[in-house]
Amino acid sequence: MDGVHDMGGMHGFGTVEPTHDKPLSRTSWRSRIFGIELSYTQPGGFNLDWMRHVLECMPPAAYLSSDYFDRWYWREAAILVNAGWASIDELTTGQAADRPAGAGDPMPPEAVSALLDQGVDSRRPDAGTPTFQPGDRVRARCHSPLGATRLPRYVRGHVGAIEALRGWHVLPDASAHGEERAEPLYCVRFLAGDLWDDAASPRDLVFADLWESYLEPC
Amino acid sequence: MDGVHDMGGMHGFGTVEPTHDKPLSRTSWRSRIFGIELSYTQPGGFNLDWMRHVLECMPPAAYLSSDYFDRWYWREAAILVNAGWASIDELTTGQAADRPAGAGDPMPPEAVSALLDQGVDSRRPDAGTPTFQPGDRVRARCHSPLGATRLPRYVRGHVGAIEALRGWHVLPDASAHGEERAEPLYCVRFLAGDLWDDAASPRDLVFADLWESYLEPC
Amino acid sequence: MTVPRDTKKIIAIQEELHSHLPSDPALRVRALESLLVEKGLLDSATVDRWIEVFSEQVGPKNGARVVARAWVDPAFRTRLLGDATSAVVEMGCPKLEANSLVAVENTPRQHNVVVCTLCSCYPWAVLGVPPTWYKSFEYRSRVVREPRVVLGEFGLELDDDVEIRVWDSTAEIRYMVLPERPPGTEHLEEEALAALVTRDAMVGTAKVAAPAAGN
Amino acid sequence: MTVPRDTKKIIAIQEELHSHLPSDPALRVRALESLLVEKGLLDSATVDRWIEVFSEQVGPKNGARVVARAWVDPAFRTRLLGDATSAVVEMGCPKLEANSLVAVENTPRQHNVVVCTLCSCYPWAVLGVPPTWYKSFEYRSRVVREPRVVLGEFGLELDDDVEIRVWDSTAEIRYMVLPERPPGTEHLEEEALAALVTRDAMVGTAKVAAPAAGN
Repeated sequence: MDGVHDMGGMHGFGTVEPTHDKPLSRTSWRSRIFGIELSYTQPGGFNLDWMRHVLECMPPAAYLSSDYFDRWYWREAAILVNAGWASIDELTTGQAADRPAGAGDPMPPEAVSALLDQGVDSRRPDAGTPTFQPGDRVRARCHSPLGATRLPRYVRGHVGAIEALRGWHVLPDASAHGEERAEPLYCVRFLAGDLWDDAASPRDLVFADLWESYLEPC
Repeated sequence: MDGVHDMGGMHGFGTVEPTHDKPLSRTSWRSRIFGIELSYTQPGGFNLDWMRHVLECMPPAAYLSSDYFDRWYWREAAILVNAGWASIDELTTGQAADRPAGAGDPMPPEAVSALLDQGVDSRRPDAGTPTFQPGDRVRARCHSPLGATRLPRYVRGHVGAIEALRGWHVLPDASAHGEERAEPLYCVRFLAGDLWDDAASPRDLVFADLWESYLEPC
Repeated sequence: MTVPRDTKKIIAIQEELHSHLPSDPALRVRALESLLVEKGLLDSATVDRWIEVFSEQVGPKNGARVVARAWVDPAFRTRLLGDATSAVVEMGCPKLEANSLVAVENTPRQHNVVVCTLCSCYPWAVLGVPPTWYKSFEYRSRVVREPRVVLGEFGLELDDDVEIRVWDSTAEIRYMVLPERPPGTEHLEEEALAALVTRDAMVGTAKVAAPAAGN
Repeated sequence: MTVPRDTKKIIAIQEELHSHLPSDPALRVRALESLLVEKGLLDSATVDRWIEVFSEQVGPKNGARVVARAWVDPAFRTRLLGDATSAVVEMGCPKLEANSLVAVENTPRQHNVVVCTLCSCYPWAVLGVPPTWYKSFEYRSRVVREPRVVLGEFGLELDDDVEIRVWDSTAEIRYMVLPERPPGTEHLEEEALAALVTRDAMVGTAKVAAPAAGN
């Protein structure tokens, strides 16, 4: 999706201000939404690709003017409304009109340790021979669906070289929309001078991890 | 400049709402800033390319959340501050600490008719043979300086055909930054299917007027 | 005088202005006008005059007269499609930014629509001040990518085999659409025809409707 | 259950939510938590537990221990650069999203820096919750395009002949930088070395400073 979230190389943003952040606390709303996201039962199950995409679908002005953790709030709210698990009225009042059927029990505190140990994993078993080998020159496709993708705009159409094969991973473009499909994932190396016509140090490198269907031989 | 102003093809914006606008009125702030822009003496003279670029340089979140005519205000304020013709204090209070030297007299109401008749004109005399002819295939360069340009991002890297030569016109990339330079300007025809991998009607056409230095043969 | 025209500096100035000035645009614009007048850079009577001109003299009625003339006068139509800049001046339109006006003609097989994706360039000389929707991010972002869907939002459904031609006003060339003359208007005079022509039809987000039965 | 996952629908829902819900995030988040608890979708004690875990257990101290070990133990360094996922688990780090962790090593001629231009992916398992600057639009937009200027804003000036390698976390691969061991630390034990290693050095926006004289 060609959205404002796809920030690589965008002009107009100012100086980076190194920040001194407050630690998480039980009472701050930022910490609460952080913990909620890791804990609540999501319709259709926890799906990071869908979660990222829902966040990308915020109104562009709101995306750019809201706090990082507030964007998490808007994501969770939209996920619930989309599935019919909450209404705008319920979100406003905080009072439930009904309970979603078949959601099961919420995640208990004891489950946290197991999640810390296991984590989420997008790797899948190898299912064929990858098309590209390290060293191959590839061009990132001009692929920008109205939907999830993890092909950043700033590499599209540009030529790089395969740096490494990362194994087979679930393809976000499909997974976000409810279909699981795995593909070889490659680390692709781009020369700064090939990406930016105004690169101050054209020999610097930018690496991105890109799925096989994002790439074409060249 | 890769800014949020470069909107062609961006996702995330909703339905177009056909509007019924109020007519201009002497008292509304939108009408006033409209009239001010056409009337006030600008440092260095009226330069549409610079004016557009200054507007593009708004903070991206502000650009996306402000009213069209309010963006004009921010442009005029930035133009004045940049030239040292006004300070933030003066803009806040509306009270002048001093008068810019050598600005001359302001434009009188009688001058409006002449401007209506003459207008602004970016055309310049032919100064050589244009590189391209109607029918030639060209590729839009991946040109995105930190500065003014009128090469939209959605055509960059894509192939089109010269539809027509528009004559020699002042190049905005130079003019905005204070240097006048003219180049052949071409109308370039792109197939929707070449611009968008998800075009619903790939045989539709998009035309853009592009300067010679934006294009390369292909 | 030499004015600095540096992008990084302007970005920094814009950020600073946004963090210091009040949020209400009406307040800010009023202060700006007083300031410019005090500084000797602006005559408020000139502002009034521009508002008057664009309220009374410059607007889509100009374009509508041009379209109607092209419908009834084949020689004028040829001049308009060949050199719109001269043709509209001949009709008494102002020049403004339209020193390079191009008229693009709709046919049963081709539909034209105009946009400015980078800002909001618009043929003021023939259409006046652009409507808010023309300047909206929704229109600017989407009409080059999904013109049929956007036109549908205006209530304009085109057959699949009609070619859509989107004109992005990236330079100082300005575009106006010469719409098709609707059926059932053979008996109408030029002035009555002009009354049928809407602003949207000259931008390309509408067709000109035939007059209602009985008119 | 089958959940609709349509982009146009989500865009419309997001717009509707933004126009109806109150602006104060603290209010909204409190209402969301009550609602989820009432609906039987959330246990607030689990929220507390996550906050506790990320306050006490998961943070840049984990990564610092990994770095110090790699500095003193060449065999571990080799394992870390070959398979960082296993190496950090060996050091007692959690897995979280780091099922595919990659460590990239700074040298006198190569400097690595990590970003996520599309959102804010970050190696939580070794570094905890990312700092606000890492999630900022300024950092995400600029570090892939003008890394030297951005590093300069962190006070890190690199020689012109040092190659900068920017790692954009576009997939579920997570990156941590193995910084250079600073000179004058030959006498330090692993624990003292770990105390020198900052979060920013493991993201690549800083180097590890030598201990101040007298330490």
